[in-house]
Amino acid sequence: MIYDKSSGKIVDIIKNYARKHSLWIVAYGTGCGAIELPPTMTSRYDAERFGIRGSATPRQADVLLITGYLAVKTLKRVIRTYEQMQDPKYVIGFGSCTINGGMYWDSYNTVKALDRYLPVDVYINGCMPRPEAVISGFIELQKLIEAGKANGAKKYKENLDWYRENQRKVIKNWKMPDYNW
Amino acid sequence: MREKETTLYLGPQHPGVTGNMMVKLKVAGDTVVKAETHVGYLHRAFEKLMEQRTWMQSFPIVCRICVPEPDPNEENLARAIEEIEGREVPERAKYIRVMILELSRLAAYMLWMGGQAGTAGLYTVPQWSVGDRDYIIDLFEELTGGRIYHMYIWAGGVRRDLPEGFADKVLRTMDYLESRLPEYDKLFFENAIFQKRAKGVGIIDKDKALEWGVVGPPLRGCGIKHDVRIDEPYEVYDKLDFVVPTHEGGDVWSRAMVRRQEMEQSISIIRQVIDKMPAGEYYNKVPNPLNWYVPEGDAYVKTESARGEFGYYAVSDGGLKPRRVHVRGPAYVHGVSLLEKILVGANISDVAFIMNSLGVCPPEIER
Amino acid sequence: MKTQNINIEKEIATEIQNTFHTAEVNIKRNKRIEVKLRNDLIPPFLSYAKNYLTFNHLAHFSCVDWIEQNEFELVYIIYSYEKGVIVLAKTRIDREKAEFVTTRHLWYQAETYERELHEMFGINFKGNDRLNEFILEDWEGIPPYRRDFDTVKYATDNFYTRPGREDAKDVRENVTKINKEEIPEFAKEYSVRSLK
Amino acid sequence: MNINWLSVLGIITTPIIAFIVGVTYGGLTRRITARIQNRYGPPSSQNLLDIIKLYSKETSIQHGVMQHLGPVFAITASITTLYFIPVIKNSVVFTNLSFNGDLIFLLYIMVFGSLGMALGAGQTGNPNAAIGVSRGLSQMVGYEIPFVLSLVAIMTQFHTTSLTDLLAVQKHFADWIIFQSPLAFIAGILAFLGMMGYAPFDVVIAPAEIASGPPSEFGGKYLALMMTSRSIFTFAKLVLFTDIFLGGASDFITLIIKTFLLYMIPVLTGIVFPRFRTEQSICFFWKWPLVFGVLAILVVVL
Repeated sequence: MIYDKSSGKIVDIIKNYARKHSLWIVAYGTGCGAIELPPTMTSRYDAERFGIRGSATPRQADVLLITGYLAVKTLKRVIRTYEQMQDPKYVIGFGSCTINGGMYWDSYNTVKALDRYLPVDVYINGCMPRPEAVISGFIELQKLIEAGKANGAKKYKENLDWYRENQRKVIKNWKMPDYNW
Repeated sequence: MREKETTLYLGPQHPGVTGNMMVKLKVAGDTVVKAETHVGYLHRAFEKLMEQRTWMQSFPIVCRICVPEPDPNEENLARAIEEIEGREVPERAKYIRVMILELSRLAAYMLWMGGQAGTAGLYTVPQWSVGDRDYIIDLFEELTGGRIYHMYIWAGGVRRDLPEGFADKVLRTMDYLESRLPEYDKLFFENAIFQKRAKGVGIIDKDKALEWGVVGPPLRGCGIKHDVRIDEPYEVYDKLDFVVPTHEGGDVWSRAMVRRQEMEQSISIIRQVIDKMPAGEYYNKVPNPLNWYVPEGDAYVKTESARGEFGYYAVSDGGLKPRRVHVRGPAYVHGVSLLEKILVGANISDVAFIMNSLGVCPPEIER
Repeated sequence: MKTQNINIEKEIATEIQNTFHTAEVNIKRNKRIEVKLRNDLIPPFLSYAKNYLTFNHLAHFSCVDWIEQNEFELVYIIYSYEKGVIVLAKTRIDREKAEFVTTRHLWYQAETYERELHEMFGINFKGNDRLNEFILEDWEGIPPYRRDFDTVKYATDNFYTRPGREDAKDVRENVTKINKEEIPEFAKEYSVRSLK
Repeated sequence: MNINWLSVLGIITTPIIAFIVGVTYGGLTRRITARIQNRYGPPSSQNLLDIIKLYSKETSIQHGVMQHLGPVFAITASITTLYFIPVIKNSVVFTNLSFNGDLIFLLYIMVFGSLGMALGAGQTGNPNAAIGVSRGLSQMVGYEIPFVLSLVAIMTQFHTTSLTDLLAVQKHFADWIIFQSPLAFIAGILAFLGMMGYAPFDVVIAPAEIASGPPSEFGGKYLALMMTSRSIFTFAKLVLFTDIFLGGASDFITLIIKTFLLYMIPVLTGIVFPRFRTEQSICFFWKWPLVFGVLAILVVVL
């Protein structure tokens, strides 16, 4: 590397600043929380002020917003979507049902604790969380990014076996490509 | 010459689909040859969960069946219980229920307008209409305490009375929304390119519409005047003065026009309701919710939601908990069998556009 | 319920009774007629109702599990836009060997309802060739909407439940009782954060 | 060897200026759009931050050589296009490489970037990208024809194929080609709307239909390169149209004012119109812009 230590630090600061102020959400409304995203993104709450905007495909996105309960069928797609995203990537769990199952605690088709299957960086609680809560969750994520603590993707890579074991326990027919990046 | 067919997956992760579902398309060139809908990504087994909970505990569950418009669900479950029990509802509660239902219809239409314009690529309309929808959401919040899920309509009435000065606020909001409608007309409904795209697209055959189980605005967009509010008036709809707009053509454009005109009707209904609302109790005395046995029997009740007939078939075995509550969402037919039929022959640019005009809402398909 | 004008309902009920002698017809209230039929009479009844009595809208098709009698009750809810009346056509089938015939040829959308009931109750509709996976994915075991399927047990067996939900009566108190076993160190973050 | 150091300076600084101006225009556009949409909007530096973030992302997807080369082609084409356009009138530094016949050369080189992108997107194997590419190419056929007609009309009228000569013709306000040849301007500006890819002609990226089209498999650095190229290319096109129709600019302030006003035409159109279908878009270009282009030539010839 041609940088010395101090210039490397400056580059890091610029990088983190840009990452913090440009969070692209992958457009995947996985649950009923997706209904509070239009108000968050549009004229009343205007999340674009913070550099938050949607992106059409997972390849371009930074943030995977799990908007609510995950049915087993969706979990498989969500894992695939998450693995297609490029580092650095973050996961936000949105709503009580991602934390402990919420009101679907006894449903046979929804997973109860999201962080067993995907590395969650920030949880937003509530059913449903208000747009203000969503924005505050994003600001929390921005703080973590600035401090360099939003390292869910790293955690996922290091403990892939544990996550895979949990995922395979729920998803019966596992036909997925390897995660090797 | 036969063009090469490719398979295109629209969803579940796709910005165009409404909610979380997938349409598997076989495409030749730009034309859809075969469409197959795949649902189940939002299945939470509500009907099973209701069998585990008491009748009153089911209210927080049913409103989550349809996210853009939860109130018809509460209304249906409440009316189902009332019909099985033969319970009467005070007059004031009926008026309040109609007001809530119409407000939620209006909110759902605002959201639909955003979605329809968004799939057409006009991103200014969603910004405006979803912002305006928030005025209605604020009313809900003041009345019920929740922005999206209200759990407001209960068997035997409604949960609380209107707060002081609420009626004035509703009227003011209605005035504001009415003043906004001409701007939406200018920007969206009278837009030459929108008309060009919407006319003649996604046509539902008028002769087949009834047999295919088409309901709501898509049915009225075929020129068939059927609406649960006039066919089988519930609550106080028979005492109110409103027309049910219809439009010939059966395409995306006529569905849009039907909804546009219904927005005006909803505003007028809300004004009438506030004008005519009697004083009195807002609920009848009900048993202890934890010890509420509903007598044996069954009932099919239906409500006109923003997407069409919303039906509940509820069966009680005389116990604390429902024996079975089976939900018939309007999107159940629109989103699966109808969509598969009318997408054939459509241009791939129009797939999301047509889906939006039918008001497909996946959570009520799989529940 | 108040006494209401039920002339048209009486007419329809008499007509049905005259055509299907074994049917048990009763008027539940205005605009609701209940018809109980032997299960082999359901297809002729539905096609008769659709073609002669103008009941051309299949509003709903449901199934109720009467496990005590070891029977499924199938309920066709059909509506006539002309007459404004709903008929609930009910029949019972055996629960162990759950089989019925399709009505897809009468109403195209019946296919969707049949797919759901096949998946959720395990009823086999003869003549419907599209009874494939609909809502669930890779489901094994008994169909979930049958009453002998225990969803609470399935959920606790198959999914990790975060501690604090064992007793839903006082969640606040229970949330503080964190179960520390079997959670690896890096995954503890959210289990422990709630304590602070 | 006699090296003109001022020209070298121009060659080094032009892409940088183009990038900065293009990115800022992008950010300003988002802000202006936001204001029309009743909201506050992101800061003007938002596009720059987005690009920096995308450059700092890891890139781990490999679909083949063309995927790498696609964005590189695009950025090469943008910078090359820029080099053959005199940015500032009569300036030694910013005349760059313009030569006699550069208009014809520009017609070719402007297409090169899209073709490179098409090859790159085609390699990714994503059906949405393939559909987006085919849409892009067919729409390009649509708007290139009126554009060429408009340029041919101007070339015939002024008997030159050099941008520098065209700039020399437009000495005073009244001499601007927009006034001398309004029909050609109308054809040109309608083609320009298609070139910029804002609504109603955004069929290529159409998120609700084909999930952002050609770039749908491109993330991180690829996308950053594409956004950079897009910023530079936007500026290049704006300068080109300013040079041809609006009399060019003799200093940077005039340049900024003229290009910004020109840029607002597609942006503001995009805010109030929905998207055409692909075939409707092509039909549009082959109707009125084509008529105006042919008329412009007829007027000149007769």
